[in-house]
Formats: sequence, structure tokens, C-alpha cells
Amino acid sequence: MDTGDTAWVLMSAALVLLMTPGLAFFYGGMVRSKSVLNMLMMSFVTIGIVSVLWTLFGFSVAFGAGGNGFMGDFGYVGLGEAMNQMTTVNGAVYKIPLLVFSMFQLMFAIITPALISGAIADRAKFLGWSVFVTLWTTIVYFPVAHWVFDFGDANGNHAGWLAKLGVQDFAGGTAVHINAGAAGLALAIVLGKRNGWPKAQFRPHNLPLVLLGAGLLWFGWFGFNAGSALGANGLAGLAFTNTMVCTATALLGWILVEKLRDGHPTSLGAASGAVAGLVAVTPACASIVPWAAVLLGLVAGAICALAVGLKYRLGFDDSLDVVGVHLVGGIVGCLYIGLFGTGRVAGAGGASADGVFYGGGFGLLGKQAIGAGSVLVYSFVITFVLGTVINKTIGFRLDPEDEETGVDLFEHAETGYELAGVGGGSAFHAAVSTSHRTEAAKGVSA
Amino acid sequence: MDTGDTAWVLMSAALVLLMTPGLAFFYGGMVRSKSVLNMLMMSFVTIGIVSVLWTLFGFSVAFGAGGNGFMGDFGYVGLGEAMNQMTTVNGAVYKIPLLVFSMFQLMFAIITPALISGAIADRAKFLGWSVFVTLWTTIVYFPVAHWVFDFGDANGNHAGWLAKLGVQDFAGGTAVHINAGAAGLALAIVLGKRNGWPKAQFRPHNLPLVLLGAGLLWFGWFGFNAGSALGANGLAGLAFTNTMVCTATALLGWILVEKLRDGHPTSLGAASGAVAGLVAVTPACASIVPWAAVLLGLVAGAICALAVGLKYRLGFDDSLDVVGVHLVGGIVGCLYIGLFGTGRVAGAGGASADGVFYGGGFGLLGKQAIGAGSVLVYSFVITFVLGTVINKTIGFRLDPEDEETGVDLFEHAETGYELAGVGGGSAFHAAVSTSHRTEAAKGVSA
Amino acid sequence: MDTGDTAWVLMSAALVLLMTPGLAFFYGGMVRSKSVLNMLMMSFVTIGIVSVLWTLFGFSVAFGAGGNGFMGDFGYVGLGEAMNQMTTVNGAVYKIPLLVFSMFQLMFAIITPALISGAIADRAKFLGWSVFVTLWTTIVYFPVAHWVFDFGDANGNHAGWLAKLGVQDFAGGTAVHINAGAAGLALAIVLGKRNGWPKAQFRPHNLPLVLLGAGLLWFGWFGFNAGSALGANGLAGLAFTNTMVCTATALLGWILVEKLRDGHPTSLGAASGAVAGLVAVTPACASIVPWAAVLLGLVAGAICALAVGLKYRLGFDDSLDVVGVHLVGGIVGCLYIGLFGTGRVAGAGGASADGVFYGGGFGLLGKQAIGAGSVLVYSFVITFVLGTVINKTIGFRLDPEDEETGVDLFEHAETGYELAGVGGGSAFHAAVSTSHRTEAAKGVSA
Amino acid sequence: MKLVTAIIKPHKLDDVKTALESFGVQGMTVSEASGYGRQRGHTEVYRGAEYTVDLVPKVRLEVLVDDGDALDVVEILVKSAQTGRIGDGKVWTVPVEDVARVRTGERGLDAI
Amino acid sequence: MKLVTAIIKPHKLDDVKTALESFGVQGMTVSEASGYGRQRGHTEVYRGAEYTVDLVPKVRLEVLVDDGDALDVVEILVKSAQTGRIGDGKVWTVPVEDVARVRTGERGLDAI
Amino acid sequence: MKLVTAIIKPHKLDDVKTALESFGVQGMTVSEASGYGRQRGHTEVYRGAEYTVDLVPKVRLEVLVDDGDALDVVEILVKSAQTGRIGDGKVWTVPVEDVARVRTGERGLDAI
Ligand SMILES: Nc1ncnc2c1ncn2[C@@H]1O[C@H](COP(=O)(O)OP(=O)(O)O)[C@@H](O)[C@H]1O
Ligand SMILES: Nc1ncnc2c1ncn2[C@@H]1O[C@H](COP(=O)(O)OP(=O)(O)O)[C@@H](O)[C@H]1O
Ligand SMILES: Nc1ncnc2c1ncn2[C@@H]1O[C@H](COP(=O)(O)OP(=O)(O)O)[C@@H](O)[C@H]1O
Repeated sequence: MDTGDTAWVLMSAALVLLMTPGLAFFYGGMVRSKSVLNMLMMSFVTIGIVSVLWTLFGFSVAFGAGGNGFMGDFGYVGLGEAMNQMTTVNGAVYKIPLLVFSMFQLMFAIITPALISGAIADRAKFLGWSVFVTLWTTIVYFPVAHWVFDFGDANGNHAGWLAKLGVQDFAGGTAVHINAGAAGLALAIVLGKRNGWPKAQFRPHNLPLVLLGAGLLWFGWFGFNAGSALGANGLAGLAFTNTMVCTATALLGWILVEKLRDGHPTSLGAASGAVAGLVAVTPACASIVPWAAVLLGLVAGAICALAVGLKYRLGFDDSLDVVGVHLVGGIVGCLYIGLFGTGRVAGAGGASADGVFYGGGFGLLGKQAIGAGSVLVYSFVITFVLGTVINKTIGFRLDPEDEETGVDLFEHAETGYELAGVGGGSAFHAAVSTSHRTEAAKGVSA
Repeated sequence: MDTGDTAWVLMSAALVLLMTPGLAFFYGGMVRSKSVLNMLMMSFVTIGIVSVLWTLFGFSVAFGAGGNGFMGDFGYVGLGEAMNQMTTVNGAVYKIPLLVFSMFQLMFAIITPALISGAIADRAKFLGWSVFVTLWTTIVYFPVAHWVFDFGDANGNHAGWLAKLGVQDFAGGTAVHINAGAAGLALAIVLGKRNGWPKAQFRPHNLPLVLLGAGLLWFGWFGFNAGSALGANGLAGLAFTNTMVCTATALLGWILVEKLRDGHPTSLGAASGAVAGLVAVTPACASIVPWAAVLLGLVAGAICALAVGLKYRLGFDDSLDVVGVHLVGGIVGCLYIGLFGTGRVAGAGGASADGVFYGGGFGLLGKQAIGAGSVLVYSFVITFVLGTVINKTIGFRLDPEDEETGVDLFEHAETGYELAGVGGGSAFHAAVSTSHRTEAAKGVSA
Repeated sequence: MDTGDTAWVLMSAALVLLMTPGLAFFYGGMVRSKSVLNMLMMSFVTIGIVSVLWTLFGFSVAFGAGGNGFMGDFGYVGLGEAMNQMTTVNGAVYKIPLLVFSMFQLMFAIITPALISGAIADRAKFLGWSVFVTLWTTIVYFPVAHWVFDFGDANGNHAGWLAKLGVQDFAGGTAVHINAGAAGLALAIVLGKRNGWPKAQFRPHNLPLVLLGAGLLWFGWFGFNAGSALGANGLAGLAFTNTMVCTATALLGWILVEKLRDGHPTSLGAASGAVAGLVAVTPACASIVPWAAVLLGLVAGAICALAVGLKYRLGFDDSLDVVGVHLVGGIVGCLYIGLFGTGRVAGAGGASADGVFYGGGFGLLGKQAIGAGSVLVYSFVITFVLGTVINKTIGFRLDPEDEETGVDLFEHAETGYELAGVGGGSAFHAAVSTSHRTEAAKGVSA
Repeated sequence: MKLVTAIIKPHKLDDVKTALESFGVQGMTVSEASGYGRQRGHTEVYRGAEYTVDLVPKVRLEVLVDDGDALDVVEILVKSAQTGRIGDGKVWTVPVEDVARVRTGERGLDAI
Repeated sequence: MKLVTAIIKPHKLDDVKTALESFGVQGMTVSEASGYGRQRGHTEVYRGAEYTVDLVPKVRLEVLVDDGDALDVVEILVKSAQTGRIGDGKVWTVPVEDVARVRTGERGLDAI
Repeated sequence: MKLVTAIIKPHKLDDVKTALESFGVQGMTVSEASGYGRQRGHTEVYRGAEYTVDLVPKVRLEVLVDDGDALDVVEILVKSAQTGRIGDGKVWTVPVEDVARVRTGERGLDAI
């Protein structure tokens, strides 16, 4: 066991956990004040559900040591068997305890479904969402994670089929972002448009909260990407560097597009650009050199800034642009490896195949396209079916009046804010007659 | 020195420091907008006061190398002597500098009194609180930390009496949570109910802030629990895993109770459940296997969701449920070890005694009960006396009119928010005549 | 390579990155609600710009291995050459990859210009700011970082002139805080006062946001200071300890002054005091013993609490007190080393020269004064010229009416908050006619 | 002149504004209000404690009109704000003795 | 008909509402306001700079009543909102020429 | 007695308050409002989608005055709130039949 590697992966796991609340704030600030809590709850309940699934069977399906190209075996049910092992399930012997690897990977399994929630803001039944997360993570995420992330034993036995094929996806451009983006598209179609969209107005209700979310995401993403080195080494340093500079330039790329197109660089644009850059660099951060990451950021930021307009043209209400940012950004990052991937980074522990511009021909690009395409199609189709079935059975879409009332009040019986100033607020405080109807409270009045 | 272990404990110390602001936001979002700053200030001033006490004598009282079962000696006054030592004060030789251990432990000493503040929201004099924190930390926390956390030298000499007895409390179920919960109960009784409680209405004023606090607490708690391994190793991995899954299921447990009892799962419930799970797993995370942590979460989440109603039945205004969450959650976690603790985790560096369900008989359960009970009683009694004395002398409870005005304005001459929209806000801006009465400002007008 | 050291510096780099959003919230909460987004944007765009500059040439200018006393050479352009090296540019061979060191240092280069933005709240053109950051970082920050932080190769060749002289500045009291503070003073003068200052009222619009910022800054600052040890060792432990206790007492020092002078300790004061303490201990944290850090905090907190009044006396509108906190706090910390610096900390890896009170005479104090003074003068003069040129050419100061409208709306076409309660809010929602004028949206209406 | 005040449901404001505009009303003042009446409020639950909020969000609209237009404006307001469900609100008319435009100091009808 | 408007202290709203209800008033409109008068505001301090806020939070209540009830309603408002301390507020009555219920279009007394 | 209501630009409130005070007005009630009129609103852009906000922030001021003072108060309001640019607002006067001071129950002129 290497304590330094273990320290870094432990920390990275914590950082990636933090990304899900970060995402919740990023999304939560963008909706209207009457939906903010539901937006947060969709992320928080996902942490709850996926952690249970992971312990029960998720880690096994994704990384069970004796599986095939499509899923792992069931050796790690309950995680008990993982307690005293080192990490050998990922294509090499890593000097970190297997439980630490398992926790690091759990955080990826959590944030992926959470990402989808942005596509269906303001209008999803909470029970429908909870059931969806359970099924989607089981049927879509766990297997796809195996395809992409499981490099099998030291000889590559039991590896996932995309990993075996040589698709490069260091930290989840396919398994996480294309996966979530395609699912978001499917769900946005299944649930349909919000009342009044696109004519009505859905301004973000709290932009500082959006920027807080973006800040926490950026911070946590160092764990996501540099932590994927599974050690504190040169590879982690390279991934960290590329993550930093690509994100920075994507922020600039997005607001430059805004400045030219709309006349004003916006704070929502800066936050969105940063996230687009983080998405795009996720698969690529161990395959390219720093200047190529600078370029990737500019490209990804600009493309995503344009891509968020697609939904108006095509008429689907992907409310918080999961498609424009995660699907498009993920594809850009994956294909970029086929162009700018280079063996020059192998010295630092990075990937070794060359892309088109490094004289490697179109082989790598083709593999990247297969990786991106197969995850996209699989995720879209299964999600469409799952979403439709849930909507037709227990219900997934809110009724129009309840949507008008607001999902926070209807689904959670809560209001996000009660901010009236000093004293002024008490007007409305006082205007409320409270009755504690809890069991305990009944005791009082009795 | 092991740099990996040191890196992890340094990081863990930073994470645990972050928990106190996290707690401040968790609590601050739950009170009315006219009390939010005071709620934050009770936590922030605690960081200030306890850090000074710790440097002066706190670390010595808790971990001074030559003490007895009840307190340490005074060898580390000023921390100067700790500068060039390694950590030998905790039952073994840990390969981290003693200052790093000292800082890690300081963060525990900070958050414990901060937790208490939730019980007396809206109505405490700030001077009274500051004096209380000073005395309580000195008389209650430092000795209790010694009882529980100081395993003495490698032979167990000078160990705290509960540690010596074999009470298992990996990261502070007794010393932190039962301790703070019992003190919260005592203070809530001493200070009495808020004006109008329980009839009047005390809705949380900012639930996104509550969820931000919960998110930061969860993130920081990995340092709290996994950091308590004092190294980056299998034990840290086990503690991390149990912390994650127990918290997740406690979140689910709490909102399930809400769904069944009140009809709606709430975001406040999800945040509260997560914290209840974190509390319950704190003592247990190095004593149980992952599936037992899943179960512990469900149990703790559900029990605490029910326990917060107790105050209405019994008539004490524990405003933010320090009792229902920390005292009850802490007791659940401590006793759970007596049932589900198992030597199976010893391979990963965990504890080695078996609980009732692993054929270990009632011995461990008995010790756990002694640990929980003795800390509960000691803390409650001393706090009750301290609180009463402070209230009778310098005053601890605000006057009713000042409480009506709001503690932020009365104690801190500030207002939390001035959020009026663009321009609209300036109405009230303009309605204010400013005069800078600082010395410097006087210079201007002169 | 030492994985433990690498883990700690990777983590520290992430922590220091987080400080810039933290700063953005700290500043953003202090302005009026109509300027909050611009305040955040000034920090976020700085992350974007400086990251690009750093990759292109910044790291070379600051740490290029073959330079002279005033700047580095251009060996690291594009960072490609840094990919497979270890860190030898900082006066010793550090067992961490050079890219990791580079990223750690990048975060310092980002936050320094971001700090300046507080001096010109509410009234800067965004384009002017962006150009200013580009030029200032290039002409001021990168060279000054070389002067102070580059200790050259293991023999001290190519070291910066202040480093060579023996000025002690462990983590950036001169290069970061005095530098930013002097620049803030210059810009506040160049841009002039806000409409109505000092008579009009500029209350902080969101104090919980200020405290969130302060909390994140404190958390991140452990990376800043303890990370500057470039390893997980006793020196990091010492720096961590001094950072913690000095910050804590500075918080107390500031609110004590408030209690005595104004009658009320405030939450803004607590947050400001903590930041003042962090600033003051930044240069000193590896030069003094813990009790001296306790004292430094009290002194720095109190002095800065008084210093923020200076602007009223002297009549410059340093809106968020960059001078009072960063310039004054930085000077206090730098000179304090000349008084309380001691070779007693050398055992833990700290500096070895003695200050006045340890019998070292006035030599060290003199050097500290030279360090502080030269950075102050260089930064002030260049900033004054840069600011004036930008203002006279592309424009830096907003027009009065646009300032009245609010910089968020004028420069970013956004509003920070839309918080109206449940349903009530929709009044104003409905009162808005939306038209999507994006290219894509045009497609819809067509 | 008359002052017509209407209390309406928030989401009808856009329709009302459009209807008034087509009639030729060129200005109005809008503010947030809360209504109490037949329409019931809602219930929130925090940690098991139930809060009944009996005030319902409304919008208040004030329009100064010429005496002759008052009845028409009331009609328009009623028609455009109607949903037919409880809580649609009230419209009332009050006599105004004097109106001034701040910008110019004009008085009476010219000031509207 | 009359429109009775009351400016009261925020924390008295509940009492006032209860008193009006027992009298038989079934609807009212409430909004937030700030008052300026004999009652003084408060002082806040930020980094040593003092701000005097001279507007005090108030609640405005509007009740449409039958002519005959106007005096009684004023009485009830005064009594139920009274604390006896400065700043308790004002109640004033204005003549109303026309009232309409938006939901039904009913006019006059039936509309209240 | 009369009730004089003024809709003004938010940043003029301080001037208006000072002017009224010097005239001898000792109390008033202030609230937030939004205006719709000749003055145009503004445009915001979020992820490329444009929102036109056509309501402009205003402040509403209400002052109860003696019949004899009404005209003067209107004058003062117009003068002190004037900037000469579009959107300066309106001032209107309505007859009041009864005023009560809540604290004392005083009626009529004594209550102002
Ligand atoms: N007597 C009244 N005085 C002033 N406002 C009233 C009065 N009665 C009702 N309102 C306002 O009209 C709104 C609608 O009234 P409500 O009784 O709920 O429904 P409806 O008018 O459809 O019968 C209320 O929310 C309140 O704002
Ligand atoms: N002339 C007035 N016109 C309108 N509102 C007034 C007037 N005078 C007072 N008010 C309102 O009544 C409130 C209470 O008045 P104040 O003078 O403070 O106390 P009191 O009515 O007890 O003498 C004020 O805050 C203000 O809202
Ligand atoms: N007919 C009206 N009834 C009520 N308020 C009005 C009316 N016309 C204008 N207002 C108010 O007066 C404000 C200023 O009116 P506007 O037409 O913009 O400028 P001006 O009064 O300078 O011609 C508006 O924002 C609105 O609040």
C-alpha cells in the first residue's frame, strides 16, 4: 500500500462527492425560486439511492472481478469481500485499498444520474424520479461504467468491451457525460415541455448560487480527473493541469461568443463555460499536452455556447441544457482525443496512442467515435423506454396546475426562502397559524 | 514520518475546520432571517475562542503526555514543545508530526461547542455565549476528549478512563455528539422557550443555505471519520465507506418517515437525515462492516426523524433539534457497536471486539452504555450549572423585546440581507442617511 | 517522487483554486445586490485569463530555470517542457512533479489580481478590467513572484533578488497581499469614488454570502500556507498551526475593537478579522512559533479593524478595503517576522534567522522592510500608470447613469436574484415578455 | 378622474396588461400583495411541524383614468383577469381630485 | 361602500385578522410597507460606518366594507392593532364608487 | 383630509422625504412598486435567450394631510421628485373621510 496514493484517492473521492451538491446548487440557482428545493432534492436523493445500490450490487456489476465484456460478476455484493483487498480490478495493481477505489467510483455513479435532472427541471414527480434513478443506474450506468472503466486484471481479462477496444476515456466523457446527456435528451422528450415554454419566462432565480455551484464543481473536478490517476504522480499532475487550463479557456470561449452574439458576457455564461470545459477535458486530460487543452477549452466553450440554442430550434425543453453542455461537450472531448491525442504524454503516465494530428491516422478517432456513439445510443434508447414506462405507470410528469403552484410546494410542502427584512418579515410570519401535527405535537395539545 | 499519512491528516484537519462554517450555514438557514447572522456568529466566535484555549492549555488537558485517567498534564502549553515531535500520545506511534495531530484534534474541540448553539437559536446574548464557550470547552470538552480519545502511550499508560475501559468511539459519538446534545438540552432548558413557541411560526428562512451546510458537513465529515485513522490506509478506507453509506441511507430513512407520516419527503428532512447518519456512524465507522452501516443509517435516520418531535411532547424549545439529532443519533451509534461491532474489521485495522450479534455477548454493549451514559450525565449537569450561573450573572437570555426586534440587529447591529431587486432596492438604500462615525470618518466631516 | 508530498501539493493547489471563488463570494456579498454578479465575474474572468497567460509564458517568467534576479527565462512556454520534470526550480529538489508545482503557483497568480477587484466595486467596465488583469499579471505579478518565490537552483543561481537577499515571505505577504493592496489603492484613486460616496449608503447586501466566502477562504488558505511547504511534513504542520491560531485570534481582535469602539461585534467584522489574520500570517507562518502567531493575530486583527477607517480620512473609495486588509495586513505580517522570527522553528523545517526579539538584531527587520517597500512601490506605480492608460483609452470607469442602473445590468445584462416567494414571484415573471433572439430561437419563430 | 385598483392573480398580469394596452391605457402601477378570502392558502411541513399559510399571493394594479373610461376599464380588468376559479380578486374605483405628472408638473387629465 | 386602509405593526397582523374575522369580514388584502413617523428606526454598523435606517417595517391592510360597517371596522382595527406604544399606525377611510368581483363580474355590495 | 399618493423614482426618495419634512409633514408610509408607462424597461440575456422586463422599479409614497395642505404637498412632491426625465412618476389626491391613530384612538386631524 502506498499511503500517498491512498491519501490522494481518499481525498479525490471526497472531492467528487462534493460535486453532487455543487451540481445541485449550479442547477438549483438556475430554476425559478418555486422549484429550487426540488432541484436540490433530485441530486440529494440520488446520493442516497445510488449508495445503497452500489453497496448491494453496483460495484459488482461495474467492477466485479470475474465478469465479461458487458458486466462484472457478483463477487463484491455487500462490499464485505472488498474490505481487505488492494485494487487490482482496474488493469493494473494499484497500491490503494479496494474500498477506497470503490468509494471513488461510487461518486461517479452518483453524479451521472444527478446530471440528468437538469433536463427535467420544474416538472418531475419526485417518486417518478426516485424510481427512475434506481432503474437507470442499475440498467444503464453500472454496465456502461464496466464497458469503459474496467480494464480487467493485469492481463486485461474480464475488461469492458470499450476499454478492451482501446477507447480512451480517462475520467468519464462517455460513461458520465455522453451517458447523462443522452439520457437527459430522452427524458426531456418523454416529459415534454414546461407550461408556457418557450414563450414564458424562466429566468435563473439566484445567480450567485449558480456560481457557487460552478466553483464547487471546478474544485471537486480535480478529484474527478486527477484522482482518476489512482495515485499522486505525474499522471495526476498532467490531468490536473489540463483540467485547469481547459476549464479556464472554455470559460473565456463561452463569454466571447456571448460578447460577440448578444453584446454582453454574462456570469451564467462564465459558469456554463467552465462546466463545458470541465466536461470536455474529462475524457481527454490524460491524452493531450497542455497547449492542446488550452485549445480544447476555447473550442468546447464556444461550441457549447452555440449548442444550447439547439433546443429552441428543435423544440425540446432541455431546461438546464444537459444536452448542450454534457452531451455536446462530452462528444467534443472524446473526438478531440482522436485528433490531438499523443504518445508524448506517455512519459508522465498518460495514454500512448497518437491521434490524427500526431500522425496516428484515423484509427484512434474511429475508436473514439465508436465509444461515444455506442454509449449515446444505448443510453438514449433505454432511457426513453424507462421514462415512458414510469410515466405511464406511477407517473413522472406533474399535472399543469401543480407545476403552476410550484414543485417545491406540491412535492415537498416547503418554500425555499422566507427572506423578508428585519421585522417586515414578521408580517407574514404572524400571518401564519401554526399547528404541530406530528405525533409528538399531538401529545402537546392533548 | 510518513508523508502520505501526514498529507491525509493535514487534509482531514482542513476538512474538519470546514465543518464548522458548514454547521453555521446548516443552522443559519433554519432560523428566521432576523437571526441568521447571530447563528453564524455563534459558530465563528467559537472557532476563535477555542483555538486560543487549545494553544494555551487545551491540547495539554486533552492529550498532555503525562496525565491520569481524567486529564492530561501541562506539557504542551503554548504548543512550543509539540513542534518537533511525532505523534505518540494516542496509543501507538503514528508517523505524523504531533502538531498535525494537534490541529486535527483542535477542529473537534471547535465543532463540539458550536453544535450546542442550535439549541438556543434566536435568543442568546452574544457575550453570554462567548463566556459559556470558554468555560464549557475548558471544563467539559477538554477532559471528556481525554477520557475518550487519549489511549496514552504505546503501553496504555496515562490513557483516559473510558478509552482504557474499552469503550469504542472511533471519531466522537460520545465526546462530540452525546456531549453536545446533552449540553444543548441543558441550555435549552436554562434559557427557556422563544417568545411564542411552540404556537408561533419559525419557518427556516433559507433552505438552500441549509442544504449547502449539509453538503459541506458531509464533505468535511470524511476528514472527521476517515481522518481519525490518523493515516491513509485500509482503516481510513473502511471508515470512509461506512460514513458514506450510512449517511446515504439515513437520508433515505428520514424522508421515508416523512413520506409515510406527513405525506411529503422534504429537503429539510433529507439534510437532517444526512446529518443524523453522519452522527450515528461517527463512533461506529471503524467497528462495523458496510452492510451494517447501511442498516445503521436506515435506523438512525428513522429514529431521529421521530425523535425531533419529542420536544413538543416534553415542552423544551431545542430550537434546531440538537437533542433529536446529535444526542439521539450519538446514542444510537454508540449502542449499535455493542450489537453489530465485529472483529471481522480488524484486518483492515478496525476494532477487534465482537458485539451481541457476532457472538460477543453483552460485554461490549455494556461498555458502550457506560461510555454514552457517563458523558451524557457529566455534560448535562455541568452545562446546566454553567448556563444558570451565566444567566444569573452577566445574562444569557435576551429580553423579549430585543428578541422581537431580532438578535442580529440587537446584538450585532446588522441585517442579513438587503436583496431588493435592481433599482427597487435603492428605494430603501436612499431612505437611509449614512453617517460614518468612526474616528476616521469624524476626520472627514471635521 | 514522493507520493505523499505530491498528494498534499495536488490537494493544496485545488484548495488555493477554491480561494478565488471564495474571495468572489466574500466580496460579492459586500456590495449592493445590483453589483453582485460583476463582483463575481471580476474574479471568475481572472481565473480564465491568468490560466492562459500562465501556460503561455507566465510560469516561465516567474520560474523559468535560467533567468536572472528579475525574471525567469522562457524555457517553460506552453508547459510542454515541464511535463516530465521534477521540481528543482525552487531552491531545492522537491519530490513532486514540476507540473504540480506549476499548478500550485498558478493559483497564487490568479488570486492576486482577483484581490484587487475589491477596491473598485460597482464602477469598473468589464472590458477595462479584463485588459487590466492581462497587463498587470504580466508586468507586475509574474516578475514579482520571481523576485520573492524563486530560490533558483539548489545553489541559489537564478534566484529572485528578494529571495536572494534573504527576505522571508513564506507564502506571499509581499508578492500577493502587499502587491494586491498597493494596486488596489492605485486603482481606487484612478477610478475615483462611487456616485455619492461617502455620504450614500453601501450596505452589504448578503452577509451570509460574505461568511461563506470567508469560510472557503479559511479552508483554502491551509493549501496556500501549509501547501507552500511543498510537502507533507513538519514544516507544513507548523505553517498549518500558525495559520489556524493567527486567523482565530485576528477574528477575535477585530470584533473586540468593534465591541469597544462601536458597541457591537459584527459578523462582517468577524469575517474581516479572519481574512486579516490569514493575510498577516501568510508571510510569517514558517518563521514564528505558535504563541507568536496568537499574538500576531490579535495585533493584525485590531490594526486592520482600525485601518479600514483610513479611506474616509484620506478620501479614497477603496470600496471593500483591499488597502485596510491586504496592504496593511501584509505589511504587519512581513515586519512581524523581523521582530518575532526565530531559528527555533528551523527544526521543523522553518526559516533560521532570528528577529529583534530573539536577539537577531535589526538585520532581518531591515530586509523585511526592503521586501515590503519595494513590492509596494513597484506595484503602486505600475498600476497607477496602467489604470490611467486603460481609462483614457478603452475606458475603465462606468458612466454615472450606468453605475446608477447597476453594473450587473449594464455590463452583464443580468440580475442577481429573482427571489419573490411562491406564486408572488410569478407576478413579475408574468410581467415579462420573453423573446429568444438567439440564432436558434430565430429558427423557432421563423 | 378615477383611480381603479384591481387585485388579481399574479399569472394574469400579462393578459391584463395586454388588454389595457389595446384599450389605450398607457400607464399603470403594479405592486405585490397578499390576499385573504375564500381562496384557501397552503400547508408546509418542517421537521414534522405543520404551518398553514393563509395569505395567497396577489398583484395589485392601480390605473388612473378619465371619468368616462372608468367603467370600461373595470370591465376590461374583470374580463381579462377572470379564470372563473375562487380567488380571482376584486376591482374597485375611487374618486380622484387631482393628478400631477412629476416630470412636467402638468395637472389633471393631461397628467395621466 | 368604503375602503378602510390600516397601517399596523407587523406582529399585530394575526390579532387584527382574527378580530376582523369574528366581526364577519371575510376578505382583505395585505401588503408590506415601511413607515416614517414618530417611531424611530435603528442603526447598523458595517466596518465602523454607521447607517441610520429611519423607515420602520409596517403592514398595510385594505378592507372593502359596506358603508354601515365602516365605523365599526375602524374601531375593531384600532382596538386589535393597539399596543399603546409609538408607531402603532393609522387607519383611514376613503369612499368607493364601485366594486366588482373578478370571478363572477358581480358588482357593488355583492362583490365584497 | 386628503390622501396624497406619489409614485416616484426610487433614488429620489431621500430628497422627497427631506422636502416634506421641512414643510412640516411628520409622517408618511412608503412601499415598493413597479411602474409601467412611457419609460422603457430593460433587457436581460440568459444563455442567449432575451428577456424584456417592462416594469420599472418605483417607490409609492402615501401622505395623509389636512385639506388645506394638500395642494402644497403636491407641489412639494412634484418639485422634489423631479429629474425632468421620462418616468418621474405621478402624484394624485383622494378625499379621506376619516382618520384614526391606532395608538390613542384619536380621530380626524389630531390623528395625522
Ligand atoms: N373585503 C375585501 N377587501 C379587500 N380585498 C378583498 C376583500 N375580499 C377579498 N379581497 C381580495 O380579493 C381576493 C380574492 O377574494 P376571494 O374571497 O379569495 O375570492 P373571490 O373574489 O373569487 O370570491 C382576496 O385574496 C383579497 O386579496
Ligand atoms: N401623515 C401620514 N400619512 C401616512 N402615513 C402616516 C402618516 N403619519 C404616520 N403614518 C404611518 O403611521 C405609522 C406610525 O406613525 P408614528 O408617527 O410613528 O406613530 P403614532 O401613529 O403612534 O404616533 C408610520 O410609521 C407611518 O407608516
Ligand atoms: N395611468 C396611470 N395610472 C397609474 N400610474 C401611472 C399611470 N401612468 C403612469 N403611471 C406611473 O407613473 C410612472 C411614470 O410614468 P411614465 O409614463 O413612465 O413617465 P412620465 O410620467 O414621466 O410621463 C409609471 O412608471 C407608473 O408607475
